[in-house]
Amino acid sequence: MTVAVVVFPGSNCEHDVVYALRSLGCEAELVWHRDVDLTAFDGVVLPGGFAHGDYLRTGAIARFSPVMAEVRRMADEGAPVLGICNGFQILTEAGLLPGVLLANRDLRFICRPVHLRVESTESILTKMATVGDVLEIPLNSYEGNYTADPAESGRVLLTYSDGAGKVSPATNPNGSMDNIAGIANGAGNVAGLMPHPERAIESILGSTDGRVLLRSFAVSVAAFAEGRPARV
Amino acid sequence: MTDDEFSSVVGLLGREPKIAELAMYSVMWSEHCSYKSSRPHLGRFPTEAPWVVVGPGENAGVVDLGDGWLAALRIESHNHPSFVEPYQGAATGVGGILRDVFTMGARPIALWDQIRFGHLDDPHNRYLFSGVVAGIAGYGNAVGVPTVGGEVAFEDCYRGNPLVNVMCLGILRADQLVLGTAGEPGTISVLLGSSTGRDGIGGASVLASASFDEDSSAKRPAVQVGDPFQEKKLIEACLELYQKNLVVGIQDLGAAGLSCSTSEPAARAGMGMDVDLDRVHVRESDMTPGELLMSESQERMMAFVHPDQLDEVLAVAEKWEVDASVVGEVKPGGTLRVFKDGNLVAEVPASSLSEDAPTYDRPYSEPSWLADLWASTTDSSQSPDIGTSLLTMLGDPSLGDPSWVYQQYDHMLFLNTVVGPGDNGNLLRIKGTTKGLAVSTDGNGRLCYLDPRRGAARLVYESALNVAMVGARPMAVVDNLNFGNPEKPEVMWQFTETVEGISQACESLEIPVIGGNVSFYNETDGIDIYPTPIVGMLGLADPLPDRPPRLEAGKAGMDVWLLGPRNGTNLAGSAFEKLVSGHLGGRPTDPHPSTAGAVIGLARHLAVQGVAPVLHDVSEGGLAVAIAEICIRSEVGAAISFSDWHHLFCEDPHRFIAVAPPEAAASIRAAAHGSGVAATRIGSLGGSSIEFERNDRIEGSISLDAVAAAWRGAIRDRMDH
Amino acid sequence: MRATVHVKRRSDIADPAGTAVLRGVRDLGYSNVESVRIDKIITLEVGATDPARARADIEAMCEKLLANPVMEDYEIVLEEDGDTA
Amino acid sequence: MRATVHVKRRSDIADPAGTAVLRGVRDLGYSNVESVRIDKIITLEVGATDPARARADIEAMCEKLLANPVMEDYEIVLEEDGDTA
Ligand SMILES: Nc1ncnc2c1ncn2[C@@H]1O[C@H](COP(=O)(O)OP(=O)(O)O)[C@@H](O)[C@H]1O
Ligand SMILES: [Mg+2]
Repeated sequence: MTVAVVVFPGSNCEHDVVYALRSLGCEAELVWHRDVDLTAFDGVVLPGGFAHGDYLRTGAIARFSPVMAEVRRMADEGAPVLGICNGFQILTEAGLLPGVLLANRDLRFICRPVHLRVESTESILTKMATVGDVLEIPLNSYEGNYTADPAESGRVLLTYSDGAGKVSPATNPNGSMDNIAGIANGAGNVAGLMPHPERAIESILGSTDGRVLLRSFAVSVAAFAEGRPARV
Repeated sequence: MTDDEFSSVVGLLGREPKIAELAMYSVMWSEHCSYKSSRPHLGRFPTEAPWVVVGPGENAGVVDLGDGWLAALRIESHNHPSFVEPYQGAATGVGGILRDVFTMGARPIALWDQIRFGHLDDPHNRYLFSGVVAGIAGYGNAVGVPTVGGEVAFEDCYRGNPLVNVMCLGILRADQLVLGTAGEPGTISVLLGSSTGRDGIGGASVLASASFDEDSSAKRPAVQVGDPFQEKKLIEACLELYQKNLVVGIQDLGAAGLSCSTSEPAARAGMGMDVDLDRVHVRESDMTPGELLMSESQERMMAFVHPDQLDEVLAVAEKWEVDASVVGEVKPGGTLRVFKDGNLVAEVPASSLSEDAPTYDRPYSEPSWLADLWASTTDSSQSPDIGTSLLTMLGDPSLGDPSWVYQQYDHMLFLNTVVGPGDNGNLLRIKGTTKGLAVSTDGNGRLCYLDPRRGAARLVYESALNVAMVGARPMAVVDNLNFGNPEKPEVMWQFTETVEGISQACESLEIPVIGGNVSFYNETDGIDIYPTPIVGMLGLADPLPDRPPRLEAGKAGMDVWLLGPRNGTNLAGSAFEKLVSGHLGGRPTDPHPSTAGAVIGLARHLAVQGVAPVLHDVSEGGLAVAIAEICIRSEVGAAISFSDWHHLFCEDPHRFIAVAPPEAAASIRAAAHGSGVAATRIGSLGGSSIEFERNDRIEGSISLDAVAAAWRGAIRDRMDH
Repeated sequence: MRATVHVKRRSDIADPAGTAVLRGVRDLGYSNVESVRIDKIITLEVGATDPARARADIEAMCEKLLANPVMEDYEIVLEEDGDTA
Repeated sequence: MRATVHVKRRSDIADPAGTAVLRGVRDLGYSNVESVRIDKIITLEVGATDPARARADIEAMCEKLLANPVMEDYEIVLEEDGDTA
């Protein structure tokens, strides 16, 4: 079982994601955005960064990269698909997740650890966590302000909270609707979040709270790999 | 270009220069490119050590970290462009410093920014400050290189002339080192990256080599716009070229663009080159040869490649979606020939552009006002209110919490940042090894104004101490010398004194200077900035300490130790004098080389042994501010005893604080004794206020909440009103 | 042929940049400014093609790339060469 | 009264966003698109005032805040209430 980590021109967290997944025992490989065949993979991560410079709108151009047809196919087949930060933005642009990510309320880039409250465990990103868990994970984005039509905002996985798990306007770093930090589609196999779990996997770097999320993803990939027909 | 310089060109060529030739000489011989005022003095720096692989003169300095790893380091200023257009000026500064580092074959792994402005109460300074920070963030974050530290300071002298210095660190395997040489005859020059437009024509000569005055807007060249996306692709493409051994040499296009990136590599190889301007990929169709040669369009590199490998090089460029054009060929004989529309538009000795630039041994003399300044003191017999003074100081943007700045920078990318911004020095691990790299950048314009030699030397010691406090051995210095108008003898004197101070301190610590940058003409309407050298120090920690000291690691019940000389009373140039007394004068204390060495060694020992969870140097603001910073970050109060209030605010060098549990007392005393450094237990952590006691009487007490609020709001409240 | 696409943020979607500029102009003393919105205008030069085809192409580009229907509307204006300054 | 300010990057200034979008559009198969530029359009609603005064105010706002004179030109269009859709 291997995870494809997609590299768009302008991606920059791809090596960090591979490093983090491997350190959790999950095999991962970089895939260039012009590749059109992901049949060798059982899961995919769209990593953070600034795909295509984030020009026009974040994620807008990346969404048409050749690899995205395969990402869509995998999502349809039920494979775990995870978008982190810029990857989340690309998934919303592609319509694989609802909503959009606008510029932060204060129009400034935000790089700092934030507290997240786990709201649902029904997803490839949160299945190993417990509702109400509070995780400390770095946020690192300019366009992290999530907005959606409330009727279709998907399944909320994570919200911005304080250290005790209290969610309030005061704990909203960027203006996101209902403090939403991460969501999944109805089936739970496509998930996106703004904070970077791969930055919180070792205590020497400050926090290990990202492990439960990446482990959930790895376990989901393994389950999907087992359930699918043997490849040629 | 002066008349004399023009005559030299005529002498060199034996004829009047053509227009395009004149364009090339005027940018290459500008102050910014040729160092014509500073070169005679920079030879003073000690530059050698067994671990130096590449010293000053190349795009970046390179040192050996052992086990086949090298580090490349470089610092650069973008002061004038940032004043004209703060966002783009700072952004293109970041782009330029990155190119200097990946030109050497290194992957850039971290950036630092050293920025200085006029006071934030003036809306224009807020505009410049927020624009510069946004520009560094906008470029650095998007290009994908973390900005892990820096310094921000505010003084009136930077009002019309902000300082924006950026530093970049890269790492590489020893066999991937590339130099800026053109190679053998037959080598092909390939221009990679953005298309060439009229950006910044004459930027180097016009902007960075002259002063601002009333009509500087008329001199404005087209602003250069940074494209971090293009740079990111260029970095990845170049690193793939190096990895596949596809380049003979490579040179970035910075100031003086094509003129520099053709002539310098040819001169270094002792060769000439034919360049065809018709093949340059351009953004605007009607550019003259002079404009093409001078353009400072960003995100371009010139690679020198073997003809047999050209196709492979072009394939790598295409994969990364980087435009590439073959623009020239290396020729024997040392002549640079430039063609446009089939005509020979320039034919000059390649080396004459870089090596025959004039140098000026400009006159220098001690400023006439210096003696009076040294003699000027305030009456300090009266004890100030200690708590109020501390609040005033921590509430000043130069001493307050800089997180408003560094939280706009991605400082965590690559998963290397063990000690990030907001602490003493930074510590980055090198994954897959036992090694860590420690870095500190320091500047202090006031001290250097009062005494440039002492001030500059103290910066070297301060940086070295910062690096030692995260467990590293200081190993190399880069410097950025920001000065006023070098045509004034007192500015040249400040400059030569600074070079002397840095040199002496580096010699005493046996640390080489491996690179630097000079920025002159930092003046507005005839008023020069304080002489403001910035020192960047690199240190190696091997092995990486697993729990390096942190400011937030203090706990109630721990002892507070002062290590180093403890009875200084000199307040000259201190933050206390500036912010509380409103005075600038006196002469700062001379650093003491052997004490410096001992204190630095002790700090490193304590960090490596893990004896003290918190180490913090005593620098701007003195002991009182250093203690307050620990208390705020550790969220605990302190009780500190003192005998003379001057000791609390004095900024004398070679001192640091250690905070440790009482059980560690014997080890700390023993280590200090072994190093010959005085160790004094000055108090302990606990409670919810900071109390200063003399003869068992509390003479100043202030609640931690008040102190923390002042510190946190110093920048934030002024920017987010 | 030149196509100008005016990409407008839908009014129910927050406009942090517009809000910030509104605050900025009021700070400058222009208290009678009631609202500010910031939109994009994208100008494309398109090689010779018939206007109907061009409009269809531009519309397709808008639907796919130039605008995001979740938050934006768009308006296309086509100009023949030379029609404009 | 409504004021529309069209803020345009000066033509000698590089436009990385336009360049990236041009590549994106071409990748989508629209190879006859020759150039793309992206500018801003700022719409201000201004409370009752006379047109001359309003224009002077808006011009001052452009110089100070709305446009960056080092890199951008601007064009102001004033509309009386109700003039426009
Ligand atoms: N412009 C900046 N960019 C990034 N980090 C900064 C900046 N200014 C200050 N910092 C960080 O904040 C911390 C405190 O800065 P400073 O007060 O200058 O520390 P010190 O006095 O110990 O040198 C440092 O760790 C520094 O890296
Ligand atoms: Mg400092």
